[in-house]
Amino acid sequence: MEQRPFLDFLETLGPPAWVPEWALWLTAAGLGVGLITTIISLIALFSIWLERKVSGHIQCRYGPMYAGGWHGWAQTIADGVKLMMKEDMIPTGADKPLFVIAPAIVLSSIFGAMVALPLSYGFYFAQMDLGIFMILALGSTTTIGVVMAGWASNSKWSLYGAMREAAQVVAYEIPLGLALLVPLMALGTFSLLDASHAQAGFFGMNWAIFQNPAVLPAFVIFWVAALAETKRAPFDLPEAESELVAGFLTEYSGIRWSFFFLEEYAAMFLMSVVAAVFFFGGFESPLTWAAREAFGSNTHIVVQLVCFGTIVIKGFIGVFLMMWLRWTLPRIRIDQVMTMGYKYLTPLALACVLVAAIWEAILSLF
Amino acid sequence: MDFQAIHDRLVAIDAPGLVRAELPREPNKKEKDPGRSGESYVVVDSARMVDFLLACRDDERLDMKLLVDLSAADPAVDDENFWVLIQLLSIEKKHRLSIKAFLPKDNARMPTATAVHRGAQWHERECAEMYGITFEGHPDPRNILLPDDWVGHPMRKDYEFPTEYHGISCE
Amino acid sequence: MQTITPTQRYLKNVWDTLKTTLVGMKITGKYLLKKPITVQYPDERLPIPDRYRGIHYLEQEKCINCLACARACPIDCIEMEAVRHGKELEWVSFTLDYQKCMFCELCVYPCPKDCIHMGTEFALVTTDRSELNFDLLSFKGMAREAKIRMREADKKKAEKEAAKAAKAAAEEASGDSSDDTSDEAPGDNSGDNSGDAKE
Amino acid sequence: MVEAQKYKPSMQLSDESRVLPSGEREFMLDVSTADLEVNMGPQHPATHGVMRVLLRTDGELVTGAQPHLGYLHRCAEKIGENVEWLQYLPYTDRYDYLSAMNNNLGYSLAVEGLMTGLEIPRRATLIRTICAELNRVASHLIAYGTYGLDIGAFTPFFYAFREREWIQALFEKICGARLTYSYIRIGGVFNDTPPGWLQEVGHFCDVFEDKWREYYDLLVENHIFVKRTADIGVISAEMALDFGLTGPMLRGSGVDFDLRRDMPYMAYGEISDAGAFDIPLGRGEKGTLGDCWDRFYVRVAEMMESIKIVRWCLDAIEPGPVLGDVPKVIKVPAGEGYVGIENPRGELGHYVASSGGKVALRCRVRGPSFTNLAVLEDLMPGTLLADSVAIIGSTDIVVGETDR
Repeated sequence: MEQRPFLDFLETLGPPAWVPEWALWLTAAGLGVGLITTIISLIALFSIWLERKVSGHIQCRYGPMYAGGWHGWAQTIADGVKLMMKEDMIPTGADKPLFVIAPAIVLSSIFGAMVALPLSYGFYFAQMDLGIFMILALGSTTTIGVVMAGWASNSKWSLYGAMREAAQVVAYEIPLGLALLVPLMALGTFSLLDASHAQAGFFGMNWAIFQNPAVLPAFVIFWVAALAETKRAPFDLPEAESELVAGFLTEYSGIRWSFFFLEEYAAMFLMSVVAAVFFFGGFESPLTWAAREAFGSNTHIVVQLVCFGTIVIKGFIGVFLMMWLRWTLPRIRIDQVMTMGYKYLTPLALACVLVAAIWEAILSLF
Repeated sequence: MDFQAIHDRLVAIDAPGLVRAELPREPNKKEKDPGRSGESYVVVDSARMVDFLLACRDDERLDMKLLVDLSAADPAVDDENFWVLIQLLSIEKKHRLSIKAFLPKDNARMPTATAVHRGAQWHERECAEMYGITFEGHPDPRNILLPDDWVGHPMRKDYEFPTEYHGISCE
Repeated sequence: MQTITPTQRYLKNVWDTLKTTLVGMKITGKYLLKKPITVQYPDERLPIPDRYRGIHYLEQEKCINCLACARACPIDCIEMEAVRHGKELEWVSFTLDYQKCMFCELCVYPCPKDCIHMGTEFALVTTDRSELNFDLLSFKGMAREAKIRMREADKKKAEKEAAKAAKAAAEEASGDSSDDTSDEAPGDNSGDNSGDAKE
Repeated sequence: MVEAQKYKPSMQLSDESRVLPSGEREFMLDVSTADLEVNMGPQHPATHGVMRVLLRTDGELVTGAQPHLGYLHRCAEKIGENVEWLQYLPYTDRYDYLSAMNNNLGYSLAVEGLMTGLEIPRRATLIRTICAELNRVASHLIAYGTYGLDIGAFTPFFYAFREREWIQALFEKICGARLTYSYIRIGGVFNDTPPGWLQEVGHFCDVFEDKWREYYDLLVENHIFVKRTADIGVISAEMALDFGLTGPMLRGSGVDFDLRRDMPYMAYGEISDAGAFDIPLGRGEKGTLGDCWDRFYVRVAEMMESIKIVRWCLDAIEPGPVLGDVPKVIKVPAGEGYVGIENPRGELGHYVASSGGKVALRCRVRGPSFTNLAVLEDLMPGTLLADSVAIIGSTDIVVGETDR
């Protein structure tokens, strides 16, 4: 099957014959990019609003209440407009080209990682057999942007933040990858779509977490590593505001600063979706199962919508969990981050991989 | 120990530099003596203050290991002396001692107590900048609260307030 | 105390981290579902207690211009001016500089007539610093004329004093140079006359 | 003449090996590095005000620290020599603005010590005690919250402020101000309690005990928090005495000394004899004795002891006058005296000298934060950057008081 949903979509519209094929390709690409940007922006907008409300209610206060009317739903939009209107400031001593490029690199890498994200069974940007590799690789490219930002700012605090980010991400790539190996073994695929298929089963509940005893501890390890990857508390050392003022963000303001913010929330969502796909059934849920039973096919529009809804809800449950953790825990020190990554998570992840492999081997005997 | 017992002990160990004890007294209206209320203190020779503090710290019955406060006072413009005021405290024996030393204004120098109580270091720095008292042998004799280029010693009674600071008017 | 082996410590660390994290999440999660305790300030306000120390208010008719409050003020932010017509008091100004005032309430207690109080109003928002120099008088329509009359009264007083001084000087000495000031004083309309008279 | 310093700095740095706080050795690489000087402050989230700490760092490792003070110097002592006795009272609110009641109390006690024949009514003494202890709770709540903030936990800060807000509302009812109370005055307190106030304080005590448990579970026992603070910034008992530390800093090092019990003023002797409160001490439970966790634990535990004292006072309080026989313009007889009281941060000393007039001759304020901060210079070298924040937080300074 040819995997080019956007092109197929354009062809179903029946374009006139004089339109060259490359124009169709470009339009399809533009559609994809536009859609992905919109989705990321909407996710980030909602996540930021959600974060403010969650933190507010955890802390016995309301959070934003005025902008837009109902519980300040338009607060993030108002903030976004404000950030865009702000004066574009670049410090005198900064390395200007790097300073300008850094937020773009950060944002584009997370956009790139999003490409591998399926939205439902029949609707995806690209069907990749090695989709999870793509996500991990591009997701950690943000580090380059962050280090660039820290260096270019010409501020000591920024440099500290950048160095911390580099050390942290390098340390946590290993347990992240190892922990993901466990469900990969259970599901037997690297592709996010296939992983979802593999968890269909009875009642839509044949999730990886129920398939293998090592997946649950692997999920905990993955989750901790994902927090570190996305720079969320308790691993927000790169921007630890009580220590480094604002870390690599110190010298940024306005729209460039908001790019970093956008990236953070997009990365949170991305990691949550990856967790949902590989540990908690992807598009599969009792509802998906019921819809599939009712309409008989995975490509029916209602089933696709249910799938899309399921993955988004699962993603936001993960995002909410990250927020809950953030507003509960204190921050870890940098040497403890290293200790935790290398001494705790990596060996434990290896143990999980071992257990999972043995389990799979035993299963394959029968 | 109460003040009398402390003083007796100080006399008994022949504490270096001990001059006399000052007790509160009732005002005498006939002699126009205003009296003195408040608490008792000992007067110590400023030149031998360090030895006195050391004696207080190391004597097992006095055991004054904690220097609570070290400051100075300028009683009046026409007074010849500064007062140097030290408060000692014993954690174990739970008693206090106030010490006062007179320091001539024209030669306000005394040895530093830093070697006996490290805690005296900042107090002495503050004292030095505010009154212009030199603590000889102080390991870090910079200003602590005032800027480095401050002119004058603000807590002296004859201090004249500056009219400007770095071109900023203070009026 | 038995010693802990490294393995035990390793596992204990893992266990403690997970356990205390969950305990913390339980507490924060509990509050997540509760109603917030804050109030939406401009819409709803908490009641202000009676003793609140806000912007002063003055019972002008009671005040006798005794300056007790001004004397009690640690930072001298109270200034008052009034003309006395026998028993009647005509107010010119009673200003309180809220740039300086630290709301310590020390001005309230020395008042012999119990006429200055701390109010419950606290919002001091202006776009101009000079507006913070409040006039506490509730009716000040007469202020300008009162000021003129006060000037006149002062002038008369100064003239009288100058004349007296001149007379005294004339009586005392042979009368050489002390007449200068008494000559100038009546003709001078501007500025503070009492100050001139003293020269 | 004088013997050398008795204690050794807790950590000695040499070029061969740098000792990390947890005792792990850092590998030395064949890379030549230079130390980086960083200004932490005057505007920095962790300096609790306008204070500057000049840090010399080697990567994340702090090799030297030098506090610079004076950004908030407001000449409190000089003002004390220029205004009348009562007029100085509002200024005492402003050096340690988080425990203004205690400052008022210290100054009032110092001046009352000179005024012979002035009797403080018992009701006034008990109201003073209640206010001082509630203020201690409020101040420790700030210490709890901001320390959590320093370590990176936001939420405890808001929980602490929630209860502190209640205390402030109580103070607002009794004296009309939320932060700068000027309530405890020479000769007693200014106003009697408004009706129902004491019952509300009792209610607060009941509620606070439940909330305190949450504070404890949320932060004090949290494993990440323990790991961040245990074994960090260890002050031995000997070092604490040498530096003249007082209050929770001293007790965190295991020295059992509290002015309220050991040199009682006001009604504390009575309360202490009744066994109504204990003095929490650092015991080195989670790490070394005298580390940041111990100091923090002492503060948190002290809140409950303060609540016990408040309860005792609520039981003992009876109607009566609240202000002694004080003239409107106070004249203090000639004399001088030093009074130290247990402030939330340590011993707040007021040395007051009078020449018999309306104005003080000398009004010395011994701020505990000032003395407690001096220990930073010795504590910081050898720690990580994040630890230095933890150490500054554990001293619980109020910059208004270090600079006065």
